[in-house]
Amino acid sequence: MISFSLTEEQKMLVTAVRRYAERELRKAMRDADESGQLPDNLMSAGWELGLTPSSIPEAYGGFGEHSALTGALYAEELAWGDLSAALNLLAPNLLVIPLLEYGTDTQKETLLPQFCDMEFVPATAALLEPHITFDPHNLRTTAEKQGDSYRLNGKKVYVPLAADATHILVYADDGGNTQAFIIPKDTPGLTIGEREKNMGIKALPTYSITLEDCTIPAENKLGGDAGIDFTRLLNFSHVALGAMAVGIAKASYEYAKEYAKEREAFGEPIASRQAIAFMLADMAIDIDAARLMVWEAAWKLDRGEDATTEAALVKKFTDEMVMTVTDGGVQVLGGHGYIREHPVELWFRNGRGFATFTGMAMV
Amino acid sequence: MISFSLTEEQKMLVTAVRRYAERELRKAMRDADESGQLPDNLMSAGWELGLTPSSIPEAYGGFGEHSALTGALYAEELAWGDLSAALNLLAPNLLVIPLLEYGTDTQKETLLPQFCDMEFVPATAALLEPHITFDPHNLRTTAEKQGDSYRLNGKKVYVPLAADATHILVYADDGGNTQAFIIPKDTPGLTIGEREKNMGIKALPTYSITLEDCTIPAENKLGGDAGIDFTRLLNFSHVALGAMAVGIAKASYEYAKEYAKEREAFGEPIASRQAIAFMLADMAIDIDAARLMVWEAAWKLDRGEDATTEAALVKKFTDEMVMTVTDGGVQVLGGHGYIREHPVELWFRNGRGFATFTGMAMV
Amino acid sequence: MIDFSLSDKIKQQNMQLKMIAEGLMRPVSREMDEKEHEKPWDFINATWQFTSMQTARMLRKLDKQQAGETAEKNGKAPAEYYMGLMYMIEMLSWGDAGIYLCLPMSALAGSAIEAVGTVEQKKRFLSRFAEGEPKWGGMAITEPHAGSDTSAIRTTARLDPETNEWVLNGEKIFVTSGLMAAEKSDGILVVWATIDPGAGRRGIKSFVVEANTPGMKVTKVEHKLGIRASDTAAIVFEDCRIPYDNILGDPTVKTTNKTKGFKGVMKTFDASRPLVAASALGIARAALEFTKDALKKEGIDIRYTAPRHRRTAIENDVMEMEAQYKAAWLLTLRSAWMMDEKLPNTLEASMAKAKAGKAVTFITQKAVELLGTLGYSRERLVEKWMRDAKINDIFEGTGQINTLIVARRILGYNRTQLK
Amino acid sequence: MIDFSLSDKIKQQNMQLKMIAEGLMRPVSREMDEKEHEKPWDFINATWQFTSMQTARMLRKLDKQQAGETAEKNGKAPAEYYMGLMYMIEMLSWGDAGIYLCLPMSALAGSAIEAVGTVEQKKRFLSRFAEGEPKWGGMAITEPHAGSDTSAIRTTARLDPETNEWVLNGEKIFVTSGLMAAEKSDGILVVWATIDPGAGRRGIKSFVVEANTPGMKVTKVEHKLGIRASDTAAIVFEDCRIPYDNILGDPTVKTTNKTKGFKGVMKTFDASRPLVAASALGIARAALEFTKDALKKEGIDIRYTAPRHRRTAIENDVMEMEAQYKAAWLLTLRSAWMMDEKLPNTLEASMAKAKAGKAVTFITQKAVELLGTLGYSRERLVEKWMRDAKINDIFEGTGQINTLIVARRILGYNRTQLK
Repeated sequence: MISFSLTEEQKMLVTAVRRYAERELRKAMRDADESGQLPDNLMSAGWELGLTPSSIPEAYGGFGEHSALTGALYAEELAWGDLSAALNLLAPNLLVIPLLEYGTDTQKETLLPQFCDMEFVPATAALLEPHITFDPHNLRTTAEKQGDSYRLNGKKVYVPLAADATHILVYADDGGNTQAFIIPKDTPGLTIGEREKNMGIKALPTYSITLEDCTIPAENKLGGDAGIDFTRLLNFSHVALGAMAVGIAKASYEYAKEYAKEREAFGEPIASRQAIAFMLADMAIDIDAARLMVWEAAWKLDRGEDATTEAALVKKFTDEMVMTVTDGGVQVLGGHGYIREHPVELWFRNGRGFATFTGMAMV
Repeated sequence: MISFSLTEEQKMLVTAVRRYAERELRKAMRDADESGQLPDNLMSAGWELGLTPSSIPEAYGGFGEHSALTGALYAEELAWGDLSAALNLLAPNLLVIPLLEYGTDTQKETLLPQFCDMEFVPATAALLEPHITFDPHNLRTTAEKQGDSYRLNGKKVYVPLAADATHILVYADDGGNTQAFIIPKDTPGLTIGEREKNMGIKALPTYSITLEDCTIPAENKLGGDAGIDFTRLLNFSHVALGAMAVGIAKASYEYAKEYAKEREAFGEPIASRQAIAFMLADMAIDIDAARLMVWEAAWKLDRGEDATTEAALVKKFTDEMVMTVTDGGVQVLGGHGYIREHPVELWFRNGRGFATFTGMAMV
Repeated sequence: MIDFSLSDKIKQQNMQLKMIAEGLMRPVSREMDEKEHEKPWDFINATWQFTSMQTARMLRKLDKQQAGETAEKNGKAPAEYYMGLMYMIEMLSWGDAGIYLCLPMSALAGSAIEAVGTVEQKKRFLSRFAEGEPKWGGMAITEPHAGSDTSAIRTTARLDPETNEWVLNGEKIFVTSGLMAAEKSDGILVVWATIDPGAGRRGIKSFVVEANTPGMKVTKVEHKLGIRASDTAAIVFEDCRIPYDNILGDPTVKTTNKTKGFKGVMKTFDASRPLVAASALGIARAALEFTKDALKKEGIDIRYTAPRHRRTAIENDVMEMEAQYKAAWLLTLRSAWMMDEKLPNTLEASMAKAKAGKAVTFITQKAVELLGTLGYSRERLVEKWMRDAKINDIFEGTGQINTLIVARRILGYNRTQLK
Repeated sequence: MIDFSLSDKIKQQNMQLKMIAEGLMRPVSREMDEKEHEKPWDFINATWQFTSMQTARMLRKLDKQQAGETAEKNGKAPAEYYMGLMYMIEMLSWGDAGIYLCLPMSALAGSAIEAVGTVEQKKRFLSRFAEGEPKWGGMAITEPHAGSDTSAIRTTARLDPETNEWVLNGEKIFVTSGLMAAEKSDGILVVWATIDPGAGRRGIKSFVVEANTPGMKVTKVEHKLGIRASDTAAIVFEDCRIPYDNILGDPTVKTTNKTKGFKGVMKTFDASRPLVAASALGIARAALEFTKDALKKEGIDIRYTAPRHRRTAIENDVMEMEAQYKAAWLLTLRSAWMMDEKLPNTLEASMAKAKAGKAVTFITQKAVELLGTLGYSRERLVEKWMRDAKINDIFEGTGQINTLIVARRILGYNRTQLK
């Protein structure tokens, strides 16, 4: 039966994450963006929320089940706090979720327990490639099977935490299908490039990586011979990023709304003019709509159903929505929105990234 | 040197056409839409303006030169008056302009003089075909050369005045290129279908036509062996329809603006609310922009330059603009806009057609 | 727990209604559009069986309540009441939005009476909807000089102390099913009028006028852009006398700012806006399905996962239509769920209505565009759906009014702070 | 006759400016963005040659006029004066919009003085822009508490009768080139202040303050989203004394409603808005060209005549960008032409500004989107253009303010009728 109620557990989780977002992430956000660095203790404080372990079954040391819907709830809150921090904190999910969904028993047993410890362990995945006609279903990075091993070649970009990650899950074309390969740190043939410079998510360290005849044992192919259903994994990513887009948009909308109520022009708060008020109303409507779309897709994924259409629509709608809303946030503040004293310009820079961030988060 | 001034001649012409549009077309518009019939004398009164003959050189009995820019000026005014009537009155242009541009001497000498008389002579062209994936550059109607004749096969729709036209200029695929063929009334193999029923332009008689081994002499191919540059002809059509879209949009905008100033709600004219006022302002801006785009493309065509990009952008922009504006016109009037006592719903129905009317007008 | 699965009850209802839509609505869609002001009698007679039974059930329940046989509180709705209603309206509008509006029932008049009428009033006015020939109810609010501005109502209701009757004078327009309710059946109208022209909003009351009451006259049935099967009437009241007891709710003019009566009326919008949104989305779904089917016939399947440099413009347009549909639909679903959960939903109902109105106009207009000559032709239904659709951005508060309500709610502004 | 062809003069100017843009602007674009608050000295020194010469020419003309040697009327512009200016600004902004704003010249301060200053004032304040080291002028209008609402200015100018000096007190923000004009060169600022705080709009006058006048202090140089090469300063005036003759225009408070001084100031927007629009469109063109080139490298050419079912979504997006660009550009062209033709253009200038601001934000944001990782990267300039672009929807009146002006004009409403 149709319902929009969160479970009690979900409510508690959301409250805890929101508190962290408000007290920790928001405070660190601006400095982190300017300096390009998240404060040291921020990730450990976030890790204590137990988000990743809560997706991992007890058998592997965790204390829960993977749920895209619950993930969407906390991803929104984290991104509302700060997107760089959210992407950083959830980077291990880029390995963990695919493992949970498709890992062989051995892969799960070997890799999952380390993510159930008290300490944040950096791990990541590499999907994006440096060309305009990037197509996740037709990758240029290739994996060739040679006897008991795979040889990978190609170039990836926007790989979060690549320099520190213990493992990078590299997506590559394997005979016409996109498959995933677990590449441990320091594997010969894997070169981590310079840290990238981007318009937004400046506090998140991302890197290009190069694979030159990077050879790994065949058992490092995620899911073994069966491999993965890449489309389904990508759907998880669309949901995660969609939820984050909602979080950012909400942040900008809330800030603009409060500003518009305080700021006076021509003798009245600017919010009392329809041009501004309607802009805010449209923001509110599309943010709510986007969130519900994220929920529906996540709900379907959690039931094991095909949610490809839903996820594609989530991506289309949220990419556009977050840009419109964060642009509107700057616009409502006018000249003040253009100054780096207010956070709206930061959300605006981050907002434009979502159309590009394909595969950079997963819940 | 850049200028936006009309010549004195153009100003006079515009004034005359506007007077006709205001006094004759506007008065007939609603009844014509409901009854599906334009009053008998309307076309003859319009024909007296001499619009078509003014494009035909003296050598063929006319008194001017073909100018897409001047054509755009009068097309806008006519459509402002009534679109059905405008398309009806200018239907002969669908044959005349292609003749002027590409006709052989014989073709011009034979056909043009009849359009310089005092009486309206129906002529038309057939481009559209009845499938969603219609592509004017890849027609399904074919023309096959067989010795000294061409044999045409295919189905066309939205052919204005087909039942009465002395000649139909049929566009068909001629070995991979779109070429035009002059088909006289009553040619065997040409069947005029039932009059079509459309959402808008209800006063304009349009027909489907069928060509079954419809055979014509080779000299009926427009331009003879050299044929036509179809893209250029289509550009003329995009300009004509773009200008008409501007005319319709302007009509709806003006009506909505006056209504909004008169209509009171909550103690003030609704125009004094930003939501309505900004809608009107956006309409005004896009109408002006569209007109200037039409002018630029027409100006380029008149210079004999390639205006394919400009014309394509005109089509894209005006198709969208006229729909947004005419929808807004209904919206401003609210419930009253939905009633057939006000003209905005008529313009709304006509407005949605522009994306479809490809090739149905030419100046 | 967040859940998007349909209950069996609604699934079954959907199946039944789809048969009605396909069997009794779609086949006469075009005819009812072309022959404006004729009525789809097969549909009316078939659905009357259903609506009259429902009214009878409601009245029986009322009797039981009076007799103290049930502990159920007055007006308590069963589980998924609004959800079911919403799905019903969506499916019937998918069938034909104009014909759906011909559904023989007390409609908005009934809702108003159910919401604020006394038990005696409910029986007196609604029992006719449980028996006999099909009947209609209508709501007369709008006046020629004022659209969304209900506080500017000029129709007066003067109490004649001698006869203890209300005397109505004024003119109403845009009364949905007004002709059927006022003259062509033994129906009823709920008429908004002021009992104190100087009191503004506070003087406005609603009154029940029975069909063919002397002094009430349908002066015009509008010719419209769309929803032509439904009559939209102008009605004039000239010294139209009705019994004192036909007033709904409190007959006094409140002097406090708490304009409870008026607020009660506005409250009905919280319930009706999700339903109007659902109607809009029924049309949108029809257009979307038709478009996708037509494209499929031409070999065009929407490739949802194709990147932008492979996806065609037409595929992209269809995805945008679907995304807007989905967005509006989920907002509507939420607002109906909140009604059932008895959560305050003024904000969410207006969000749904504003978004659905926009979405359906966009989707149907785009459908006509994408389908080219097929879309523009009156041989198919798409162009009709586009015309029908537009009413959804207009009635039950235009898109602008609903956006204004959303804006006021999120800003915490009243109607003075945000005009 | 309607004509879209460029005069030889403008063609030649375009060629020269393109060299400057490519040679002195683009190569340092990224550096000037990253090292916020540094200055592009090569560009400044090179263009100073040009701007100072122009000022010198203007002053010579002034001398001639005074000597009665020329019949030319004061302020009469040569043919295509604004058109030339517009093309100049477009090309320089195509080079780099932030660096363009560093152009050493009297800028808006100069325009104000030229428009309403006496001959003596022009010589006294503007001759410095004809010689020596590069200098800047600036315009100080906005205050912390008020954005677009110029009538709410609180900075005061009190006349000290003893010394016959104006004493300025107040705070200004968002002064473009404020640091360069007020402290880092021998420049000037034009400051808006009220001589009668009770008089509203009518009390507002403009005053020239020379660089480093005691009591004037730059308190902050803003850190911005974009146009970082240009300094945007906050300036405080504390008992800042300037000579009586530094007031521009009429020193009395008009009591009539004809607020000529204020209107004169508003009039300068008619000239400046097309120019700001042109700047916006320079950025838009840069982004559009880059996008098309990048796509071409990947084998994607825009097929303008392909129907929607063949055209890809990316081609469709680029066409939409081009259409919006073209629409805004032609509106801008028209508004500049009207300036040269001395036709009233308040409506058209605001149309151009509103449309250009929207177009450039759309185009640059879309460019970043279409280019994916390439667009989002700080290794290329597209993301910078997107940041630079946004200011165009904000300064010289936000998109909202300009739309409001358009709305008032088309409706014939004043600021009370349409707030």
